[in-house]
Amino acid sequence: MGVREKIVTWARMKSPWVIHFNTGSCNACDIEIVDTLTPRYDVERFGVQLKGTPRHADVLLCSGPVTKQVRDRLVRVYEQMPEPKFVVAVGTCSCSGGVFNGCYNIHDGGIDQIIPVSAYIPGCPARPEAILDGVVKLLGSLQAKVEENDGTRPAPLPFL
Amino acid sequence: MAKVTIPFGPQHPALKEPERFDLTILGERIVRLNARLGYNHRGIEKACEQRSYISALYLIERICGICSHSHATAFVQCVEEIAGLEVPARARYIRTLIAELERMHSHLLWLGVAGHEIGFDTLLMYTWRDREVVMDLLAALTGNRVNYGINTIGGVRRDVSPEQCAEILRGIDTLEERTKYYMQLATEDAMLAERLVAVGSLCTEDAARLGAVGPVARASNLNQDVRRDDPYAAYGELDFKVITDTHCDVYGRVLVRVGELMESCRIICQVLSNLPEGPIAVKAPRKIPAGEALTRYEAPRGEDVHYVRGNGTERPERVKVRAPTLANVQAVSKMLENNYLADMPIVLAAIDPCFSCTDRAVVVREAGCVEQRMDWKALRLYGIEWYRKNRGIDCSKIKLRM
Amino acid sequence: MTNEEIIQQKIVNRFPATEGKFRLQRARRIWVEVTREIFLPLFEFAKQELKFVEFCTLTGLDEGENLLFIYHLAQEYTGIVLNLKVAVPKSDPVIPTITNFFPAAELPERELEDLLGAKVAGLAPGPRYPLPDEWPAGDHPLRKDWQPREDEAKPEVPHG
Amino acid sequence: MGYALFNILVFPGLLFLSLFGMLAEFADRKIYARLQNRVGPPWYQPEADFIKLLAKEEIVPADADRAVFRFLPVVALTAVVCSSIYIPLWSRSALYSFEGDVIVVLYLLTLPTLTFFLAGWYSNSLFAALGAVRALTQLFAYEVPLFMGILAPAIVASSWSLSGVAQFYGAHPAYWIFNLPGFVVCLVALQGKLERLPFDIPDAETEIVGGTFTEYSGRLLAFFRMTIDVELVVGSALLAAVFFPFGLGLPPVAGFILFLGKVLFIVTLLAVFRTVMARMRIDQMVEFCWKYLSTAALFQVLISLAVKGVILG
Repeated sequence: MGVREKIVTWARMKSPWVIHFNTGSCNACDIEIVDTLTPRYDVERFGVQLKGTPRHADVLLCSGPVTKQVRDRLVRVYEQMPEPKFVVAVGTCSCSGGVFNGCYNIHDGGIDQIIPVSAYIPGCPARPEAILDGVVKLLGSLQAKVEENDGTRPAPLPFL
Repeated sequence: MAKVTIPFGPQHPALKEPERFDLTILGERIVRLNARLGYNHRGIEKACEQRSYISALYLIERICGICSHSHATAFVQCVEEIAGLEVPARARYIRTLIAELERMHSHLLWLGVAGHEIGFDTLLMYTWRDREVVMDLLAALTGNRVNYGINTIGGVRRDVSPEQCAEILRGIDTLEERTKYYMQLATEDAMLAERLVAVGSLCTEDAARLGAVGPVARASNLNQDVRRDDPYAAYGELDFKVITDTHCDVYGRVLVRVGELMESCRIICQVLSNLPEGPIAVKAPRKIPAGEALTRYEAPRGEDVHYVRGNGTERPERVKVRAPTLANVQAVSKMLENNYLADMPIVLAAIDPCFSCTDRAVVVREAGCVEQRMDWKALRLYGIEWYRKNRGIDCSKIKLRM
Repeated sequence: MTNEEIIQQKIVNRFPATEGKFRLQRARRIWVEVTREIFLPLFEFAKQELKFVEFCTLTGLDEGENLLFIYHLAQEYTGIVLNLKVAVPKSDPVIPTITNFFPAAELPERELEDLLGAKVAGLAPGPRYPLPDEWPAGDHPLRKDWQPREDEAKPEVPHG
Repeated sequence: MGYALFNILVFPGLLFLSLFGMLAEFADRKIYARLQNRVGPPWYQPEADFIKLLAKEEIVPADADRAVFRFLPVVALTAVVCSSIYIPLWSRSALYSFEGDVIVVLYLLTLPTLTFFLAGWYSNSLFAALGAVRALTQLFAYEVPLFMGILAPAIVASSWSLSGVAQFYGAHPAYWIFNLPGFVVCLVALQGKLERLPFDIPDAETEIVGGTFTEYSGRLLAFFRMTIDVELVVGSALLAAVFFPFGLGLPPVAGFILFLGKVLFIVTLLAVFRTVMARMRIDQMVEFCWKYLSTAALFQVLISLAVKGVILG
């Protein structure tokens, strides 16, 4: 595994920029996501920054079941994000549709029916510690993924 | 100067929830705004009709994460009124205690979000750090930081032990002193005043005509508060001041909310000092008799109206929820007239919108196979066509890697 | 003679047709059934003379053979809520709009049109609320007899 | 020839400035976080961000002009790095100095703002265009006070080259007291140039999503962010050179440490400003700059003329 891949993986693990999209949630999970930015949990220690545009973001934090109307927007935001991108489903609703499973205006089964999801954080609402743990585990899995397919190159490295 | 229409949402850093505002601006001034809500619409009211009262209560609490106790208490009071249950005094006092704690955590949260909207992130960090005190108290009392689930039909699920009372009083002292700091900050900080004075102004007549509720109305000098006019839970036996303000703009709303924070501290001390002894719940029948009831509740954002109709079975026949944001959102276009684009986030945030409350309605979906009408590609083309026709955005060029 | 009875007396004097239709359930709650013909004049009378200036909300429900609309109006300081119940046959579910009295009633009335299939005479056209745009026109989910249709195919995950 | 290349690329040039820029960004974010009693990012955060962005996919919007879209970050970066050559970092004279290099440095520092405007305009997105227009409006507001603030000491030193100014104030340091109002004016105007919080209107996250850089990602965004970091360092170095001319005669090592100290002091000042201020609206900003900042700069120029006429007589 070349030195360059090691450095790039280290950089990807150390600065995951996050964008938050509320796809119809009851915003309990949203206030817990914003709570991780505040002094008590301070997610900036891990280099995580909340970014405004999908172009700047690596990790898409989704909260809430996908309502019918928000579905197209979710796909568009997901498509606008540059590779390598990850999706984290925060809260029971986005993991599996949660308590709103069966309501007619949502897509049952949560976010992974619409876009591929890398990490699930259960909880109603997911506690800030759980969200922190989820993001750190997501980054850990990235590290493991790079190590275990040593021979092949994990992602195209356009820059050099 | 050409008029430009800016899509504001449904995904936008200023909005915590998906809703869509199309702003037509001339240079930097907002000319017209039309709102397209319904993104948060999940179908809770009809879903309640398929559930028993207890599981409907579980769903009603998930309408909105920040004011879950408001919806739960309003719904439970409706059902108790229909069933004619006499809720013990201690339960009513505990409900008031949790209601005021929720009001404090909601107002502190709003103060931080307002600071974030005008680029003053330090206020967000400070207020949310202090809010952790309230969250810890709520977690100790009810077991969960948000979506407390303390209510049950006929009373309250958990009792408040004396040590918890002492803990709450200690927490309230620190919060009271921090709120004094925020009151002093709100009144003296020149930068804050410059960005908030005469922004999103809503005069008294407009506030009354457009049906503004809660802090938005009280900041426009409308002296209305459901806790005093139509007392519920233990508010009849408590004395508290209704904070009003004559600024009629976002600055006034900041003052009203910080004032209410002080009031909540006083109310909590009163509730804890004369907490009556006795049972905390009364046995509720599974089948609620036929009847209907309407309750009004003073949620942190305004007046929250619940209408429940029972038909003798153990399932409600109709549940209607009117959240405070539904009333306030219609005043936003009035507030935004000839304001600047830069004011849009703070004016919208000033009504403390909770669109999760506003869009909730209907139905159950049984499994069953029906012939297939629209496949993924057809739905996508329909979406692109619809966008070109309605929004003038051509997204057919977005390549979908199948 | 409590306030509620005074208000009831005033309404009965003005509209004798509402004689037996009153129900004073508890303090500060007045329920009255009204026919569609005398609804608007009574509404105006309540707002102008009786000072019911706060429009709480507008509930619509399906009572089997006809649709029932309940207008909840509140007085400012006394907190008394007047609930006007207007039953309308399903054959022509038309009710006059009250946006000229309360402009804020626009969204609740649009909600009625969307969910119950009522027709509000005089309501200005505008974006539909709260159903998504691609929701088929004839479907009114709040009707008791409404069956969810399973027409959309399960949208498979676009990529990966 | 080789020595000049070394200067451009390595020492006071690209490598040193980018590393120092990242150190300055780390200091800024750490102080900002500590003042909000948060823990704040680790020291290697800017480096990690930079490398990660280099390895990310680069999306160029379909209807944006491909060549210009990719070329702008390079223009911005070169402009800022070149301007560092004329600034006397720690010895009395800069590497290259000629009569009139004050003007050259100031205009080289204006180039990045123009490239931000072009970047916003060319990325053909609504929010970026709005951010671009705001960047230009802001440019007109803070440009004049900044120029007057920098030129006032030059008038007293009666020389148009930064090294000349540094030498004059090195010779008789007592005069730098008269430049204090100028320092305050330049510090405030610098925030406009660097688009920092009270004046970060072009990329106001909550109003216009990403501002001028909404459509940028990957390598291009990495270069733009590095430009902003380097501009932070070069701007502070310019202020330090003009307004804090003491200790210029020291031996190279001690002089270099003093230079680092001066720049980090200015960066700390900027970080404190960023913590305590809310964002101004564009009309308030323009009004503030023309009403108060320009008059203060004019007042500073008058002082300089008075000092020149009376004392140097």
